[in-house]
Amino acid sequence: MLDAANTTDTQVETLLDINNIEVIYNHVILVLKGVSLSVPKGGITALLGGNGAGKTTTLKAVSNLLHSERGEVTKGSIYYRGQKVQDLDPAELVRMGVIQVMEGRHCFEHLTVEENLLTGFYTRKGSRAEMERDLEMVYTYFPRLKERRRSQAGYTSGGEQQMVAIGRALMSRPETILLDEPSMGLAPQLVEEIFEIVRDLNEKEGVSFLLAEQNTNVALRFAHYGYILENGRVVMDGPAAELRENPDVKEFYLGMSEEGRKSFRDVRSYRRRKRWLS
Amino acid sequence: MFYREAGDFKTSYQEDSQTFPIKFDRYGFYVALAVAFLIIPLVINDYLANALLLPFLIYAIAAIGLNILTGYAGQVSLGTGGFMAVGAYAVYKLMTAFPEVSMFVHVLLAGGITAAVGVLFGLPSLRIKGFYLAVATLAAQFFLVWVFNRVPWFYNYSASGQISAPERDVMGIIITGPNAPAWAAYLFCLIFLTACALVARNLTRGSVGRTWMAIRDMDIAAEIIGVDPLKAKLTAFAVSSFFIGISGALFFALYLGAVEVGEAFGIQKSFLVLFMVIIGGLGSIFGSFAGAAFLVLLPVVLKVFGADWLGWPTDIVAHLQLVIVGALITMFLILEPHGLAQLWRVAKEKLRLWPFPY
Amino acid sequence: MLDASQDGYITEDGRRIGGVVMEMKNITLRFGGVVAIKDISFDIREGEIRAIIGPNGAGKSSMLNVISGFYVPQEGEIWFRGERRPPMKPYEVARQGIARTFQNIALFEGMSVLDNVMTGRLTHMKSGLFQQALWKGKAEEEEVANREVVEHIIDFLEIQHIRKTPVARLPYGLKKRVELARALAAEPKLLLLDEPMAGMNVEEKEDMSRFILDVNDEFGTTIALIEHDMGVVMDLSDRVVVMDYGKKIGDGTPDEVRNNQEVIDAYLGVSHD
Amino acid sequence: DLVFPSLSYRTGPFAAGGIPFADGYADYFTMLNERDGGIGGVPVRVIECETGYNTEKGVECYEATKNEGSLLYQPLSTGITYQLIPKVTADGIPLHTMGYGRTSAAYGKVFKWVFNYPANYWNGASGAINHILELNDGDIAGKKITLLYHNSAYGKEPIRTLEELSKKHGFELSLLPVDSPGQEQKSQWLQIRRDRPDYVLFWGWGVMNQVAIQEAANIRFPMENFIGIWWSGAEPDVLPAGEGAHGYKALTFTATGDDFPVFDDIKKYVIDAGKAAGNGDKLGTVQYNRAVYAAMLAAEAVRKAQEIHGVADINAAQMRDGMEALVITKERMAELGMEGFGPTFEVSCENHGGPGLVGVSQWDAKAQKWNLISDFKPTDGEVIGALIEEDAMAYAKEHNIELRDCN
Amino acid sequence: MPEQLIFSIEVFLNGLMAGVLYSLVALGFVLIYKASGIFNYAQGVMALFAAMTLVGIMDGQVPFSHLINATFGTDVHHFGWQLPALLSILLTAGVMVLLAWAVHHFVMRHLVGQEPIILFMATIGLAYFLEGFADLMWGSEIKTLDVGLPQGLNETIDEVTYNIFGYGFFIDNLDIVATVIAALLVVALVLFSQYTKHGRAMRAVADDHQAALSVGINLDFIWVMVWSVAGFVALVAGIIWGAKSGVQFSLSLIALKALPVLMLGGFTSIPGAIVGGLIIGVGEKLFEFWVGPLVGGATENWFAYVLALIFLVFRPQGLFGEKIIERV
Ligand SMILES: Nc1ncnc2c1ncn2[C@@H]1O[C@H](COP(=O)(O)OP(=O)(O)OP(=O)(O)O)[C@@H](O)[C@H]1O
Ligand SMILES: Nc1ncnc2c1ncn2[C@@H]1O[C@H](COP(=O)(O)OP(=O)(O)OP(=O)(O)O)[C@@H](O)[C@H]1O
Ligand SMILES: CC(C)C[C@H](N)C(=O)O
Ligand SMILES: [Mg+2]
Ligand SMILES: [Mg+2]
Repeated sequence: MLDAANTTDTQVETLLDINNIEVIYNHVILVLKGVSLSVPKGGITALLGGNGAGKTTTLKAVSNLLHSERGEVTKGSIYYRGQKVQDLDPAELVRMGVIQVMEGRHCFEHLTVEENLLTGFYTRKGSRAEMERDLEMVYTYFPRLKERRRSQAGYTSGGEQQMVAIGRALMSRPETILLDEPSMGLAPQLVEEIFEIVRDLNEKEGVSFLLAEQNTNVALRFAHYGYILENGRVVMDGPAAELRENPDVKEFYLGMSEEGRKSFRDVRSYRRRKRWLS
Repeated sequence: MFYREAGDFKTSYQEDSQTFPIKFDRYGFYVALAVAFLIIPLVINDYLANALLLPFLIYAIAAIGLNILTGYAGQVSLGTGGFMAVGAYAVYKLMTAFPEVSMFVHVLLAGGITAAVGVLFGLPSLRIKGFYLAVATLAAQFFLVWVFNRVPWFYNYSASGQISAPERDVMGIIITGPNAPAWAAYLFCLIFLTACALVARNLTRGSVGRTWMAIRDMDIAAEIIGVDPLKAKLTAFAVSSFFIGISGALFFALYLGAVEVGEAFGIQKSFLVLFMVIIGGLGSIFGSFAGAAFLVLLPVVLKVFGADWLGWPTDIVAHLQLVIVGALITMFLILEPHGLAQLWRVAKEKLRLWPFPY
Repeated sequence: MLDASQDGYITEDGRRIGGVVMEMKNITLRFGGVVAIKDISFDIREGEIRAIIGPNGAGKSSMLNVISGFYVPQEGEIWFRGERRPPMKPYEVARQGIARTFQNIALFEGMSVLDNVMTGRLTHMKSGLFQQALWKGKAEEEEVANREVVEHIIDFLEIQHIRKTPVARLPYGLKKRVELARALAAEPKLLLLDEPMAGMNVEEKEDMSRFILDVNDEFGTTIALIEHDMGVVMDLSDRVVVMDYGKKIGDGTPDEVRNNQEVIDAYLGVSHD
Repeated sequence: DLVFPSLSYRTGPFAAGGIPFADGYADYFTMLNERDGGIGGVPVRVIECETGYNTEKGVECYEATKNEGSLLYQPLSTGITYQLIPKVTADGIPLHTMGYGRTSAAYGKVFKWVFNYPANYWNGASGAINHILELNDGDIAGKKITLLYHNSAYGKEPIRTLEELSKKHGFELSLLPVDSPGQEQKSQWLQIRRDRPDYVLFWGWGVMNQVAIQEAANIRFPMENFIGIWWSGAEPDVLPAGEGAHGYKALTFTATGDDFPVFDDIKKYVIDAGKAAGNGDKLGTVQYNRAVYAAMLAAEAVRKAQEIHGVADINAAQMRDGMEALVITKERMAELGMEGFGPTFEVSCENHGGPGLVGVSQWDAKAQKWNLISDFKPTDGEVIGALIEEDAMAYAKEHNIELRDCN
Repeated sequence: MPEQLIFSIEVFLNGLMAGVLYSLVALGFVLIYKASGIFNYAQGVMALFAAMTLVGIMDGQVPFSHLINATFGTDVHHFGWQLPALLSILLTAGVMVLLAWAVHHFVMRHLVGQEPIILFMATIGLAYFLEGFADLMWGSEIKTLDVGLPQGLNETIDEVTYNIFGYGFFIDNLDIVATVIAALLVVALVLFSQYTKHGRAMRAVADDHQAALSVGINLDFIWVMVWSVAGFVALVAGIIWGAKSGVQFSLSLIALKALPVLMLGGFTSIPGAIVGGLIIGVGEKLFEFWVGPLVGGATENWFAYVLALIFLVFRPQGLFGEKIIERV
């Protein structure tokens, strides 16, 4: 839908705009130290960074799920379509078209796969027929789920649960999906599969994505634009293609050295970690 | 900076695992001990002892006991009242059967007997978990109370089924019965409390404590890395019941002096002690003290304030007291679900950072 | 296939791999109607790094659970160090010298890093309840002695700075490392790792790989590992078992497996190199 | 002033009985203050302390009030009584447990500071049996009598006497405990249906009373064969069962109704003056009246003490002497505006329990009032006396108490 | 037919009826537990509060009159009206919704995501509060509740069984009414939770708060709804128990009767609450009837718990509870 090249184009409408936010957990733990980023309409924006960099926290700050974890946005602002969304509750955001797929899948274990999907329809006013139609739509993207529609989600495999989580989000007919680590714990071919579906959704349904990923390799292959987060700060950003070529990114996030990918066996001594900021 | 731990270096692992690794805390502890053992006995009177201090000391022992089971080993129990009853009846039988033996021995034995009973009722914990276990311990609660009410042997065939504590002494100093001086009863309980707290602290900082916490935090993983769940849970039940038995024995013999089992050791008691543990802080020995102090003091303070100072009718005060205690409890849980102990920890953390936030 | 003679083989980088430590024979595991493992046999040799791969739901974790005694297979035999293992409780298995990490981190969230790692030493601590209650004699000595071992591991995994931090507050990657530390603290003969690198970035994976190799090198620990990152699997492991839908579809050196068409179809999608 | 702590319970499971009693107790003293300026010119001060019928709170109340110059405790709970007996003995403050508490406390040689006149639970048990004997012309051999009781110290008190009496009179006694609070009594009443006892004796308190009477009505147990102790025979117990409760009997040691001059005074000086302790609507009900009676006995003991010691503002020890010398005559009752309200009796050094005269009252559902159907009659002193002595001596032995010399 | 058998049948039937009453209380627990993982100990006190409010409204009592009189020296007690039962019940239901909202807004909302035991303790705190509050509001005297439910021996059953067995069975009319009401309530609740959008959302919330939030389920709404429904169930329980034993403090203790029922049936199962109630009702009555006299009686308090305990040893999640998914 959107070309990686013209993400910088100012023509494109900005959906989500995060300005210099600070997030504190439990009144004492400062996690985000001023993060700014924006998500254009129709794009796949990747949020990259190591463990604990603050990716999940950023997504939760947007979807307003921080509260239930005793977290708080203490500075900065978040706009969606020009509207300030910090004080809305998550349900209102879903109604505005922003939905989060949480890290670690979070299915409703005791509900069946289909019931899980139907919960995604909760905020919609639509009719029964519409609901059936959307359900079919999800099943066409994830045929595997159709086979397992009657089984309890708690007993499905990791990949299937990831599909349920994404499918459930689709049921709300979102404009933007905040996708948190979809590849975690999935087998390589499933990772490809899920990302293909993400691309499909982006291209065919016009869904915008803000994608948090560890798996930089895959993420940069599918995203249009990327931000790299470290220690609660954005340390680098740029179109995905450019990031892929950046030597630092190559070394630290893609595991490549000048001679191409090097073996994990050959990393003989722990490298002094190089940090842009810390 | 008022509270410091920086610059307080340890040079050996012994030092690092001691009870109060931080100097400031250690001195605080010595001061508290000195006040408790040397100063309070001089100023104590009947009211202080019977309305505040004895219940505080005794409940603190029970709270430590329950905290071991619930806070450290993660097994929620609502059977505390029943186990206290075991301690009370055990000490009663011992006191009346062997009047010449020292009360120290009786109370310890009562703890031991309770531990055995505790282990018995702890057996289902192998299969039953979480809330189901909590409710299952109620079976112990109700069954034990019924047994003590039902079997005349336990109350020495007295007409009413009540038991009352005869006068007994420790090295010539009377500590039970109405003629026991307040300071003697107080010191007797204090010694037990101090010993219990130290034992609890020793157990929880070593490998036994770690098996308990491992079971609490994730029992499956604990078993897979080598914790025998049977042993871990049963030792927790045993140690916990041992303390609770001691507290039950003291509760009967030193504090109330006469006891009717359903009334004194009913389900309300189980809740009360659980409250102390939770308000104080699960998994914290200091919390057990704080929780016991809070819940012993609060009603008395409210009553003195409402009825004696404001002169309100007693029923309104009693109702208001329920309202306030209920509200305070929920408020506490909302403000700090991890209890007074956590509040204290956070305060220390803030002090340590002060004046630089974050 | 490698020469799987009775007394092992020499790897490409010159490590000596010994005889069979653990052998699974015809294991079948069912949950109600679901067959999680179907008649699988394979072995693990002394000192080797053995990978288990396969699509999600293939039964890999279940296999580790069988090895660590958490699941009891309906059929099959388990041979450990030349003896057939009778049915055992998980903690008995742990005491035989098998330690592991978990797919979804299973740390004790309420405890500090140090205490978590110390729990790994439980199988080595013997002092009784009474000694501990009084904190006298054996209890204290033991605590100190084991603490030294643990500190060594903490140094080794570079987690000194978070020693006293409650694990609940740690970021994911560090948690994984603490879990490894806990498993290492047991000084196991066989170490089972379930997706040790899931959710890590390359840099962290490199570190983790380093640790795993060093454990293997320094302590001679035999390692069985489940991992989805093919780069890691191919680089680290000596031999690989591939599972799909509970069945074994491949077993051999990384190169053999990587070129096995069935494995490519079921798991890799494209051939990785 | 003269301090009377009132350990009351206006909350908790037994508030229904606790409230009217606390009201009556306080109102009588208020009336004395208003009308006579106190007793012997010294004003009375009532300190109310809420126990909720809970023993721990009872102890706390006792400790909190005992240094206020308290003259007398009436905890209105057998449970609290047991805690207080040793304490008052040590502190030298008298305890009056009127119609409840430890029965053997009547043995003054052992229980110097405890009084339970004018009647106790064993008198109650015997009184009930006497009533049944009367109904059956003195022969109840082979009759089945069931005791339905609150499963606590209180409910268990009569068992010992009933066992003795069943030996003596040859009736068959069966025991049916009900656990506190006693809202569920279905099984017990089904058992009664099966066993068809001739009489059911009843020791209940709180909600248990009401439920028992309702259940008895439900299974159509003949109400006139259902006899409760005095704590199980008040208006809130019978009213809910409506017509069904008609004919239910309860023992009593006080008269019923508000047809006594003393109540006019209370109305005039207290309730109409807006000085009532409660709503003022309990006057004339069974428990209120009984509390007035208790307060009256206390006031009389004060007078006696003032007389003996020649001081107006007496202390607790003097109060005790007054209680031990208490004489309630017909004339005195009439002077107090309570003629025939309770039995006449004398207290002595040996006997702290009074004569144990017990009457029977019956509920008239149509008129919604209790009627006294049998006068205050003596009970089986022979059996009871022996039991009391036995139990008291056992207590004395267990607690190393030396018998007082009463001569 | 042998007499003993007939007695047993009678006890059995009465046990069933008693069981239904337990179930009614247990239902309220299940609802809240299912939707929020909160083990609501206050359910019993809610029944007390509901019943007291109902009586208060019916009799036109001035709320907080005692407090008002004590502070202002006034002497108000009654408005002097007597409202019809049905209207009063509706008004009380309204009050219960208000209560649900308040409980959620002031307490539970702030505790989202805490451990179950913390939530449990919070509800005990709530129980204390509510008990004191109810007493302040309506006074702690015992009150009679009469909304016109029939009570006492059912003549028809008595007669019919007399003709068949030569012994008339005793079945309380009130129990029959309670059974019918409970049955209706259960059917309605099951339909609601399985087949409606909000029912599904409720179950989703039970599984995972965060995820429910993330799909846009308004937790506040769901919880207020659930507490309201539980409040309504409490009202029904309060009416029936209140008619049986008067409206007074001990009503709150019926919570303790519901706990073993829950254990047995499983905390999350509506049918479980019913079946658990029946098993316990019958079990404890038969046990008390036949074994009670041999061991001295008053066994009902513990029998239910011990029975439940034995069941749990074999089925740790209760009869109908959702299987505990244990994986590593
Ligand atoms: N509820 C919480 N309370 C306290 N600290 C928290 C909480 N949640 C996250 N943190 C801390 O905030 C930091 C950032 O966490 P976050 O989950 O946003 O990282 P992430 O980039 O998503 O990492 P990962 O790749 O591991 O998911 C971490 O240090 C983490 O420990
Ligand atoms: N305790 C259990 N009860 C029922 N079914 C189970 C249980 N544990 C595992 N299974 C089933 O067994 C199969 C294998 O699961 P397993 O967790 O071993 O897969 P895996 O290979 O580790 O997958 P992943 O890579 O996603 O972790 C799955 O279908 C799973 O649903
Ligand atoms: C009014 C009472 C004193 C009766 C009470 N049940 C008792 O404890 O004896
Ligand atoms: Mg994350
Ligand atoms: Mg797995």
